[in-house]
Amino acid sequence: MNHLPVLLVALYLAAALGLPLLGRNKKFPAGLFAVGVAGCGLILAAASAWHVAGTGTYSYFPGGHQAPLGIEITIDWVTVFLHLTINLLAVLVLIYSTADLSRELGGGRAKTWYYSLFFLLLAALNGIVMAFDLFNIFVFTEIGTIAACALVAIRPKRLCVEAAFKYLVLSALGSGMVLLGIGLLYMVTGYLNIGAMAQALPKAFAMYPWNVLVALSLFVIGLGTKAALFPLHVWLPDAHSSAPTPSSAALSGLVIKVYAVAMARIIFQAYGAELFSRIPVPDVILVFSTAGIFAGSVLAIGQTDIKRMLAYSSVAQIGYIFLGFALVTMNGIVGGILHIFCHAVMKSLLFLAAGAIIFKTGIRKIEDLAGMGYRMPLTMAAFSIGALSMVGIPGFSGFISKYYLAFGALAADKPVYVAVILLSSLLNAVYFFPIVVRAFFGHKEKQMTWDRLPWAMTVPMVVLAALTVILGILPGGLVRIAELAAGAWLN
Amino acid sequence: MQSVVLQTVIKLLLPFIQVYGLYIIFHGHISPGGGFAGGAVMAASFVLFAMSYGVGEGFKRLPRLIAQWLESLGGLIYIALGLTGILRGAAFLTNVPEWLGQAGQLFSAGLIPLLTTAIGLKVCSTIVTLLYHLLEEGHYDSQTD
Amino acid sequence: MIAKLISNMHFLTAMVLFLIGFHTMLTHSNLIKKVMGMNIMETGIFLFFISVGYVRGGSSPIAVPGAEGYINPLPSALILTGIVVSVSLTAFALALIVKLYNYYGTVDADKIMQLRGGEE
Amino acid sequence: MRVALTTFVLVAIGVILVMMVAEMPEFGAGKPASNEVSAHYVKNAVKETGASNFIAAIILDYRAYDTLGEVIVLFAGIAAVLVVLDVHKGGRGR
Repeated sequence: MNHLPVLLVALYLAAALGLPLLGRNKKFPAGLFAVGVAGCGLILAAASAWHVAGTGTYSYFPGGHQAPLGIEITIDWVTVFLHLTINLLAVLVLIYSTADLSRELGGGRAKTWYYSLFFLLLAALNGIVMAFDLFNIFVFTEIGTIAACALVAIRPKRLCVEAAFKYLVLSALGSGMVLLGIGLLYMVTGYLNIGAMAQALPKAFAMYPWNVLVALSLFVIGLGTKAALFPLHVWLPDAHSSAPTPSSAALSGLVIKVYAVAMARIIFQAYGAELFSRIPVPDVILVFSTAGIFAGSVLAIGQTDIKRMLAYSSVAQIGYIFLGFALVTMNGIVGGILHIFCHAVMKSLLFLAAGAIIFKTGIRKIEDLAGMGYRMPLTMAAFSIGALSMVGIPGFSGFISKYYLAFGALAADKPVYVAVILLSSLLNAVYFFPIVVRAFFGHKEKQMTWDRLPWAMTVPMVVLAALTVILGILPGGLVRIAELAAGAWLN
Repeated sequence: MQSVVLQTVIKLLLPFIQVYGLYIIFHGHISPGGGFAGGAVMAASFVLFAMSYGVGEGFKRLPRLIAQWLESLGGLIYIALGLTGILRGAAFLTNVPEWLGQAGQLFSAGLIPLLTTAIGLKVCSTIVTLLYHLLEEGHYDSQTD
Repeated sequence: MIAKLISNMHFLTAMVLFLIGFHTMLTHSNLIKKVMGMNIMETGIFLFFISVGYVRGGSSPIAVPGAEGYINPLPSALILTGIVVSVSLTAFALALIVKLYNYYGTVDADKIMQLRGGEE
Repeated sequence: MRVALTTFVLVAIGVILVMMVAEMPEFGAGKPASNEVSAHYVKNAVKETGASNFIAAIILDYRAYDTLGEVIVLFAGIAAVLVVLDVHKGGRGR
């Protein structure tokens, strides 16, 4: 039995609880401490991945009681993949935040609270992806919801309060639905453990079809609200664009996807792909995700604020992930899982670059970005790499996931979705290329100057940009993990 | 709401409420109740005090510093008790089989009473802090009435 | 069907409460009412869980000598968690409403949208 | 228009829920929700955990990890409230 994944959650929780106490000392370096803790988290996640690679996947029972009695935590390849993604992104975003936060929050005690809430969010995300018990998923989802809303509301602008309230109300609606869904399933099966439930469900479905179906739709709607699946995305643009930059990067890059993974885990592992094929749920999700891909892209084209544009683009990108999952083919799920990582990296990169521009110049309007490539060449280069990857140009990581998604669509015998992916890539190009082109060829200024950003802002951007390029050229290892992860879901 | 009758009655009631809260917390594993219920009863005593004497007085009785310590300590104790499971070679949050004792007695059930106490601490301080801050926000004070 | 509905009255009531809360949350523009709707909805869910756990003739889940049978303790334990979650959500929502009122001078969502106009 | 739409959606959801209730297992029958798991709790909880309150045994022993989450939810709630009240201390209309 290996304790590393639980220790990961315990570490973040202890850090979150301890920070307000340590932060009472005015000289306490909260930012440094936060980066250190997240670094430890990344090391734990890597060690856990190493262990799984060596000895295979396993289940962990906190409390020491076996599965249907106690809670089960599963450490499979999906968990490993997401743990690595979450903790890697967390370290980079936290490094960035040490430079950015004093401007966004205006100093004071807010900074320690910010890191405390960030750790609560990280603990929740790490907990959700490894939970193998419906109620455990619910509990960690709630921690994540409250922490995420607080991370939006923490900026001293009245807009943020409003965005956070909208986010909170819709999330609460979603969690109520998830809880009711759990109740309905518990009523007909008597289990909360996903594995035990998978065995009891076929019989329950024969006896109480309505209960099982209503529970399924409640899960899809409830977790879909939190994951910003298309018609339920209304909270996302406000929340993600008004939050402080590090929060935006974490919320767009990680949070919405973790809920998508939770939904996929319930659907694939509790309901099972076999039950799935008898009810046309995947087709419904496919329709909504396609609508989301187009609506998000079209709405993003119309935006004038850069962070808002990126937020709408997230609506489109979460559509790809759902599209991949709902294709229910090996390559499709691999594409969806890969897209979680690729989008996390490139969307964080874009948000951090946009935040760096706002930090330095205060410019948020897209039309004012002309000539920015001469004033902040490094930032704009990073932004361009993210944008190219977002469009899906070969050689960048965004291409790899779209490639697998397209193959998944072909394998599922639904070539329409290949056209969807191609068309939406064109739409992505429509809103990303003008920014890049105008920034470098806008000819507003001829004088080339260096960015002069704090190193804490440049390092994460450079690392993320390098990751985007490297994984675009050498995706082998990542694809291998994603294939192992998808294999666990399909049978 | 500053009336002598109210203040006197509440002053008389407070010890009983608090003892009852402690009773519920410590008997959580043998009778109905537990950390959540007991913590809420304990918190009710503080909130009653603040509502009759004003939030300012309330903060004097339970300073923010102490409230914050209790706040974090409740969770930290819980995690630390969980980690003892790992130290003993079992899973996270495993109960101690040697301490189970005789069911129905106060000192039984291994880690459960300790966890209940941690939860009681946490719930009490949370509710008190929450209501104090919300009351303070609404400028609810006995002077303004 | 009607007989079944009457015998399952508790479930029906829970669903009705859920719907009332749901409706309040989605349609009322008053923010306080939204929060009240949230609480009603969660109360409905709690009632549902507790009813699921009921076993006819069972006594409360405390081990006492001579008890015939007990109700299912698991849903009650789960709802303890549910209540705490609901408390936290409500507290946070109320704090946000206090601040929204400070900023906009109203707790009406439509008016706030108007006042907000085209900010950022 | 909005009222009509919401009423329609509500009625649709209501009909589905009522049909579901009509099909649900009978209230108080103890099946299928109360299966061997709850039987195990009732039978063995006192022996295995030493607590005669089954609910305490469940939340603090069998499902203690959930309760850790619960404590943390409380902490998250209070942290969020304190942050919001503290950060937005200023006046109106910003």
